[in-house]
Amino acid sequence: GGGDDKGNSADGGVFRLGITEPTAIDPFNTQESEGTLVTHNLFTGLYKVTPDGKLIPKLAESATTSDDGKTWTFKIKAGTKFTNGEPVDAESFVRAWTRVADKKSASDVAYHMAGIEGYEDLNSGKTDKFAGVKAVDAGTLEVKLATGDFEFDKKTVHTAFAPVPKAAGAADNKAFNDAPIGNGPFKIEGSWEHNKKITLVRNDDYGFEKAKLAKVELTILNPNNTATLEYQGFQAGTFDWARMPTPQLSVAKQKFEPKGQWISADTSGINYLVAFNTNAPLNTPDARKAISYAIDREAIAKGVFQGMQKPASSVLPPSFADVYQEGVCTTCVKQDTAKAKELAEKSGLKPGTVLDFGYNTGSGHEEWVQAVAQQLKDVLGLEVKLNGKPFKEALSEQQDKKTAGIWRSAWGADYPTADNFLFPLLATGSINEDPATGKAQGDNRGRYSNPEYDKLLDQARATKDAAARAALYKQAEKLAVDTDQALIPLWKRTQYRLANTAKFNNVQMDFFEDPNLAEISAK
Amino acid sequence: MTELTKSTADSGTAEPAAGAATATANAEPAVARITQWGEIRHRFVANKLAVVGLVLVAVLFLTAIFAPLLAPQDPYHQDLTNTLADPSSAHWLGTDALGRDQFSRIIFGTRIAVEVGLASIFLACTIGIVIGALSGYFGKATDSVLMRIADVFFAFPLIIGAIVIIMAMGRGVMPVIISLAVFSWPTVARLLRSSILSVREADYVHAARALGAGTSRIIIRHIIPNSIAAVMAYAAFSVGGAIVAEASLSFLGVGVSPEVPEWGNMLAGAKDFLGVKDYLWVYPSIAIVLTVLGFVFVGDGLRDALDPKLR
Amino acid sequence: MAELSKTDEAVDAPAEATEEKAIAAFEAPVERGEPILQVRNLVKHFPLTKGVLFKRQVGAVKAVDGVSFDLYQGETLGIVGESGCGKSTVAKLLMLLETATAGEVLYKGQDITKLSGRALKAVRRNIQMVFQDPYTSLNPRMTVGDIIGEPFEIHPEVAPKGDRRRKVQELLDVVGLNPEYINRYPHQFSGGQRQRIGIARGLALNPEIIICDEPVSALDVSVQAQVINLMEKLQDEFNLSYIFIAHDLSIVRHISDRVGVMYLGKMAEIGTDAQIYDHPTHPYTQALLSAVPVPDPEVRENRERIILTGDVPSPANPPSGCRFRTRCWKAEDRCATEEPLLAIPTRFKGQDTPAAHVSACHFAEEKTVLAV
Amino acid sequence: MTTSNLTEELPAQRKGDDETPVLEVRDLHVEFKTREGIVRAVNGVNYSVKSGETLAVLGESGSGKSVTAQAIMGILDSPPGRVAKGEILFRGQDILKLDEEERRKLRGPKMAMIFQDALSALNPVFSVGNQLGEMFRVHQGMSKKDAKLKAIELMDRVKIPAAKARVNDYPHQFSGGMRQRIMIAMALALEPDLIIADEPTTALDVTVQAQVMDLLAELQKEYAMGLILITHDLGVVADVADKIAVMYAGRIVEQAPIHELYKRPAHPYTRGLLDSIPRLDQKGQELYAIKGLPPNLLKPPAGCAFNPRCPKAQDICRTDVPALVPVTERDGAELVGRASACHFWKEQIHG
Amino acid sequence: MGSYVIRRLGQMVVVLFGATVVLFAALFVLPGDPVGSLGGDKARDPAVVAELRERYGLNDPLPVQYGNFVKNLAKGDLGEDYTQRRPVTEILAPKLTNTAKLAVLAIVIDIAIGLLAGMIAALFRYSFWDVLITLLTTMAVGFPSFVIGMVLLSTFSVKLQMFPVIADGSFNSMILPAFTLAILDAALVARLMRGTMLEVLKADYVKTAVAKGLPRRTVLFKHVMRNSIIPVVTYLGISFGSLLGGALITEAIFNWDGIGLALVMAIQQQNNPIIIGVVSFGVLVFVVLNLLVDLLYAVLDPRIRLA
Ligand SMILES: Nc1ncnc2c1ncn2[C@@H]1O[C@H](COP(=O)(O)OP(=O)(O)OP(=O)(O)O)[C@@H](O)[C@H]1O
Ligand SMILES: Nc1ncnc2c1ncn2[C@@H]1O[C@H](COP(=O)(O)OP(=O)(O)OP(=O)(O)O)[C@@H](O)[C@H]1O
Ligand SMILES: [Mg+2]
Ligand SMILES: [Mg+2]
Repeated sequence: GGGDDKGNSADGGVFRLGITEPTAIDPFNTQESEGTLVTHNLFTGLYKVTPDGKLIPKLAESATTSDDGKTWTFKIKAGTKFTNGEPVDAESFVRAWTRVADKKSASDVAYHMAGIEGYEDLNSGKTDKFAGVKAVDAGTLEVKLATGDFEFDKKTVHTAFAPVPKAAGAADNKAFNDAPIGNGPFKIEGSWEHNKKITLVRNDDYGFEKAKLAKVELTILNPNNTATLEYQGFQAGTFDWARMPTPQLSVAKQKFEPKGQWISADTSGINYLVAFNTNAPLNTPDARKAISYAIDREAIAKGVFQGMQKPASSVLPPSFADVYQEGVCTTCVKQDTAKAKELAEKSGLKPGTVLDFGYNTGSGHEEWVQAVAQQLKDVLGLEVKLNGKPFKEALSEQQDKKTAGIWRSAWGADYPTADNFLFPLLATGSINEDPATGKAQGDNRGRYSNPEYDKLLDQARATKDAAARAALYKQAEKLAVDTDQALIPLWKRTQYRLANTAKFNNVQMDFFEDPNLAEISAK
Repeated sequence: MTELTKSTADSGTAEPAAGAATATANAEPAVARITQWGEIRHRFVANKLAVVGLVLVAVLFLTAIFAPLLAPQDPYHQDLTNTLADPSSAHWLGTDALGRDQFSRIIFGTRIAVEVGLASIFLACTIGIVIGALSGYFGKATDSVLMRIADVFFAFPLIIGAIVIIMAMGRGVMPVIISLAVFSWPTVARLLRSSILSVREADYVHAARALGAGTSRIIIRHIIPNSIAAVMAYAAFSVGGAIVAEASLSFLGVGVSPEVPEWGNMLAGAKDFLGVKDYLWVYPSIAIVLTVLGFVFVGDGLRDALDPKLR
Repeated sequence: MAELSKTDEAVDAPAEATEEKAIAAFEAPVERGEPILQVRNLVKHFPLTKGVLFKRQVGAVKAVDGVSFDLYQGETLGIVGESGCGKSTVAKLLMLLETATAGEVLYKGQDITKLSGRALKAVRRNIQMVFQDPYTSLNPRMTVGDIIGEPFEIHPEVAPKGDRRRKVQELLDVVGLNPEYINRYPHQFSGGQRQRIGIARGLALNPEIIICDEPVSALDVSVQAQVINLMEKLQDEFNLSYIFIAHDLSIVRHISDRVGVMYLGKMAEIGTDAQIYDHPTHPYTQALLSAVPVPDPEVRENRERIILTGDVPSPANPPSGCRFRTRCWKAEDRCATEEPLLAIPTRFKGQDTPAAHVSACHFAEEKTVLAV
Repeated sequence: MTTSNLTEELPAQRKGDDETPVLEVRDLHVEFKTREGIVRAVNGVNYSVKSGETLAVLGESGSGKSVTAQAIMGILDSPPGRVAKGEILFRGQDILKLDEEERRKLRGPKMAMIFQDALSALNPVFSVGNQLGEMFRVHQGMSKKDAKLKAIELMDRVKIPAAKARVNDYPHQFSGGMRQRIMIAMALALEPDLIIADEPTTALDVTVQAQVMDLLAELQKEYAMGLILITHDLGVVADVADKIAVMYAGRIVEQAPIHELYKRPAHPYTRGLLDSIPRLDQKGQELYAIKGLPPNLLKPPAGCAFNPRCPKAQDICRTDVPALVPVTERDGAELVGRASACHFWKEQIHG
Repeated sequence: MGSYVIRRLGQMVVVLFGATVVLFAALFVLPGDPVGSLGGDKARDPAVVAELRERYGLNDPLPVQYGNFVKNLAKGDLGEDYTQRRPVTEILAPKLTNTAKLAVLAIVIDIAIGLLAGMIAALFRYSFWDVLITLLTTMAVGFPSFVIGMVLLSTFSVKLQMFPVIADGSFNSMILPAFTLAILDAALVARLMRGTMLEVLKADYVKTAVAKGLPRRTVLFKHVMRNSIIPVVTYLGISFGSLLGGALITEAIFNWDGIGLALVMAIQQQNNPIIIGVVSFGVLVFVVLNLLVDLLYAVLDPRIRLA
């Protein structure tokens, strides 16, 4: 434990927290917040992102973009090393990205590189070279994209874009999977003790401002009730950082806010309802609007979430300040039963209509889902059929062509771009229907498809000027979420954490909702 | 209650008569008729815990039947302006996270409990009795095959097997009932089989065969009635177990749909309120415990009452 | 009663015809004094098996190994012998509760060992059984009425439905129980009363033969006499034939017209009660009789007792030759090699002495042991 | 330490003084508390045994024979049973007044018991050698090895063939007669002064029964022990007993030396018992049967417990409990050792 | 006896075969593609899905998949799981140890508490202690294990802080979960023990033992104990199944990293190799345990001849 690290030195201290077992901590397949926390601290890529989505250059000393947005040239900072002594150079990026996109890796995060030229060939196993990524020299990385993208630099904050040393080998190198050798502020002590713990220690040879903490102990917790355990652990003094079960939030806030141990932030994500656009009864914008109007977000936020969730009226999160439009979804702003009924009538959403309402079980959605269902029943007289499914089944059902009604869903940003919401959730290209099974393989499961919207996105992507681009994105969002009501925003992604500020300074929640380990220092 | 006390008194007076009958039957012929059921009832009623159990079970049944009359509110009615309200005169047991009246939900919860508990055990007993009887009476290859099949199901831990089935069938009351039954029948079958094995060689069975009785008659009239006692007691006892298992499934998120007023659901919803809103899990727990205790007591009482050796 | 030769009347007719004939034969009356049951070389081996998946037989318990005797209409044949010698197995074979390994049981001349179905049911009307233990032979969950009435349910032709209750009450009366007890359960009766219920059940179908397997062994001395008296009374009333199995030699003597002594699956000696008790010729019978404790202290001082040494050998592995030789004081080499036949010993053949009855001993001789 | 202080206080003689009985039971009452009420299983039993003497206790099932024996041995099922009243004098000392540990030390070295069903009386899960040797290990502190040798010796003593080979066998591997002999061996192990045999041969075949009774009688003579033989078989009694006590419904109804009783019973119950034995001269006749059923000890009949079944019962029998009184000849001459608990013993014995 | 063991092993194979076939069939009909998505809300790249389906042979028909499973099983290989892509044996090994630790402690508690309570209740029949124990054991049967677990956790760990909230594998952190797991069986063992002991106490051989002048403790701990324990041993063998089922809930409540928990997760994620691994293992252990129990039974009770 960290009990004996009371020394007042700024360097040192052990920070303890609980996580669930990550899928992977090797950048080739790091995906969820747990793995991201570890990988981000083991590896440093081109940029780092601030909690509000700003880029801070790390290995990228500079970046230049061609006018068509297709060619990106990054100057790599010289002289930094992996912890095994290998230099970090352009080649280590080429190596890493190829490793991710390779077919044999079957990486779940490879698709983030889908815009890079040669991805298809590499990912389908036609070649083992990544045509679009080139180390011009040790300090220069050149990336060619298939279509123009002026925000490609922002994407590289994803762990998949981290450099790896030669020692990494292929993606199935178990030794590296469990004990990655990185270039980050921390290095792993020993290797990943599955389901038990991961210990990080300070990388004293870090090429940037060194971490202050001597050690970070990540206890791996039972995924079934991590939040409860973290919270209990924090209260018992076992953890210095904790999430909380939603039901306990208000009590926890009362208890810890006065102590200054309460952290809250609206982060880069959205909770919404997928509405199946192509199937009755929600195949008209009016029907979808009726649903949206019928929901009293405020009441649920207050009653069910004890005020700990905030209603959302847009898809893009407030943390993306340049594109955020509060109230862009007019139906979301306030419950309006009259309008709801009127629109329902107009769209043939008669009382008694059966509305399937799906959600995935075991993730704490049971409660509010029932509240929404009740409101739809009360306001529109719909016969709402709650359909709780374990995750895999839920997903498979959502993907099905015949599925109708609404599903609970949420989206968290991978990187701070509007495109990261607007394309996957709403673009026609993101339906990606499997011709054989008719399943929507992309994330646009509501199968919203509006050529006008797609055009707006294309335009935005091809716009070099950031402000103009933001305007186009805003326009697209308004079209999909307001005019067409392709999906139904519910609440913002608001996150709460407890941090042991009695022992540590400068504890914050980062863009990925994790503690900013590299900046924390012991008191 | 008056009923019960009365019957206690009744059999209380009947008993010495029975004793006298055994002893001096030849002397005085006019003795009150004492049936076997009377005897069993007497032994059962004399067992205080069993009576307590019976009362609990009776209360449960009545509550289930008259739930709409007893519940002060609609168990589905949400009041988002009054969520997580502590117990008060308006809501005796408080409200849950959706502002639903907990008391009403607990009352309605008896229905699922009764339904699942009885139906699953009934089903399990039916399968178990048929298979156990066949296995025990015919022995040999029939026995081996049936018992290996029983072993397969017996070797699956109940909850695990149930989860797999529910996954395949979807959530709902029926899948829960079926999955509980599918993994409980082997116990019944084994129980019945072993008592049949001992009864099968009893002299009275030989006697019946000597009279020319056929197989079905022997099984139905002689073997089953004499070996079913253990099964009945086990069944009563297991109804409690099934209710707990069903609640466990809901607790694990694979039981009946969460809006359904059901105790396991209530507990699952309440477990995160541990230490904050304890009444949310305390009351459903009490409901489960009392129900299970009721059936356990009844089962125990039945076992003792049906066993003429135990006095 | 001369040599017991195997009857050659073994029927080879088609099964169907045999059955019909059999049933017809069972209806025919038999005069008092004629054999109603002839047992010929009856054998029952219980296989001893062993094996992993496929059972193979590694031996057999030779529970009954070639037993022959006759039972005459209206008589009581007593069978005595030590525990495990096969008495109950014989009873079960006669009752067709076990299938014989070999041998025949001729009921009115018809072999009944291979019967099944309707014919078997028909025989069962005529041969009934009273069990040893009155506590286990009555279904505890049936009323006395149901127990005694069950035969009528199985053989509805015997008594029309409406008549049954009356019949049951009659039977209760016959065995000396209060007919009002019809609704009671067995546990509400004493052992002696229960045994009467068992007898009533046996009587229900008006059988000709009742096989009693130790019917009074479980009863107290003071009750035993009541049951024995009842049985004798019923015999006179209904012209019954009894096979009376017991180990209490004095009871057997009291009730039996003839007595058979069994040892280890075989019949050692058969004769009238006087022949067996007063003129036993088989050493085993002699030992048995001398071992019986006599309830008269005067006699005990001046009687010779033959105390056998050793235990009864296992029927799974019986001694060669004469089975009794391992405990017999007279045994010679011949006994180990040659199996003595159950026949009138040569030395008594043709003599008009009570000792001239069948006895399976090479060295049969009279020896006065004390009568019971 | 195996000898208790008690043993030293007790008169050390065995064969000597024939007048002090080894055991004397005085007015013993035992009752069982059951749900139906109090069962008075033993209602004032008196008897005594001297060294080398055999007392047969006779009586039908449930008359309290075993319970009396259990009370003497201190192995009553309690609860529900308890000795309500009375004394049990072992060599003059009331053992009911001893504490449990002192009493325990009497069991085995001083008094032992043989049970009816040896199969259930031997622990099925321990070898017979172990169970026999236990006597020596516990009471004499013998080593395991020595105890086993002793066990073999004992088994030889009771004529179990190949004792050495069979000492490690389990009870179920022996035949009934052998088991009973092992029980006898166990009882005799420490050469006690008194043996109580509760129906030792009822479960055995006649030929084996004779073997076992012979052995028991022989050993009893040899060690000059007092033997209480409980049975309901009049035949067995006639063979071995010196005197008889007949019990009915928890009481001794008649006591007599063996010859006397068979000749001239002084109680109608004894008479009935003797008459219900089939006799040669009675063949073809109806047996005498005591009518009716044994009494219910929960509600014993008023007066003489035998009155509902007694052919000679008078009014007094239904009201007054007859005391056990000495029986005399017609002329009043004392009949040594005889007593009867019948109001009409005179009529009974003298016709 | 050797042949008995062989026959039992044969039966074991049959049962294991039956159980895995049933399980395979059940998993096969489950809706949803086991490699169709990750844990989050995002869909997997179709290319990845195709690659994984190919890799895990999920396109093969059921009998082929089962055949492969059996083939690999013979080599002690349970395949790779679908999320972390690590060998199932490697993932499950430490979890198995953890569950085993818990189960062993639970059984120790079962036996200790159960036997003791049962003995006291039987010896002092109808006394205050008997009534108390009867009441407590019945209550224990009536309390669902999750309720017990939650109460214990909130009382002893959260409020009183006597035990760690987060199980760290230490003995201290095993106590509460093991106790939760054990309580039901302990109660049943106690009831069983009480019943058999009452019967044994009435047995003639106990009377014999007393009549032999054996000290009370010898009578109790030698003669009575050995005979009473036999049904308890059988029960413990059978109860293993419920122990595993109970572990599922207990592990979830106490964050005990065992196979029960792994199973719950695997079922949610349709991580079939793990499900099959855990269930096969559970069935195997169950059958082996019952065989051992039967053998032990024969050791404890010489009357039993195994054939
Ligand atoms: N079903 C069976 N399987 C194997 N052996 C059997 C079976 N039934 C009886 N035996 C054996 O056959 C022999 C004869 O048994 P049977 O019951 O006929 O003896 P019995 O003379 O009636 O003895 P008892 O006087 O004890 O009733 C015994 O050794 C017995 O163990
Ligand atoms: N544990 C007990 N609880 C209640 N009643 C008992 C108990 N033990 C014995 N009795 C009663 O005490 C009476 C005398 O029993 P006991 O065993 O002494 O009879 P017995 O003369 O030995 O009979 P048997 O010849 O059948 O052995 C019986 O009526 C019996 O019901
Ligand atoms: Mg027999
Ligand atoms: Mg007795």
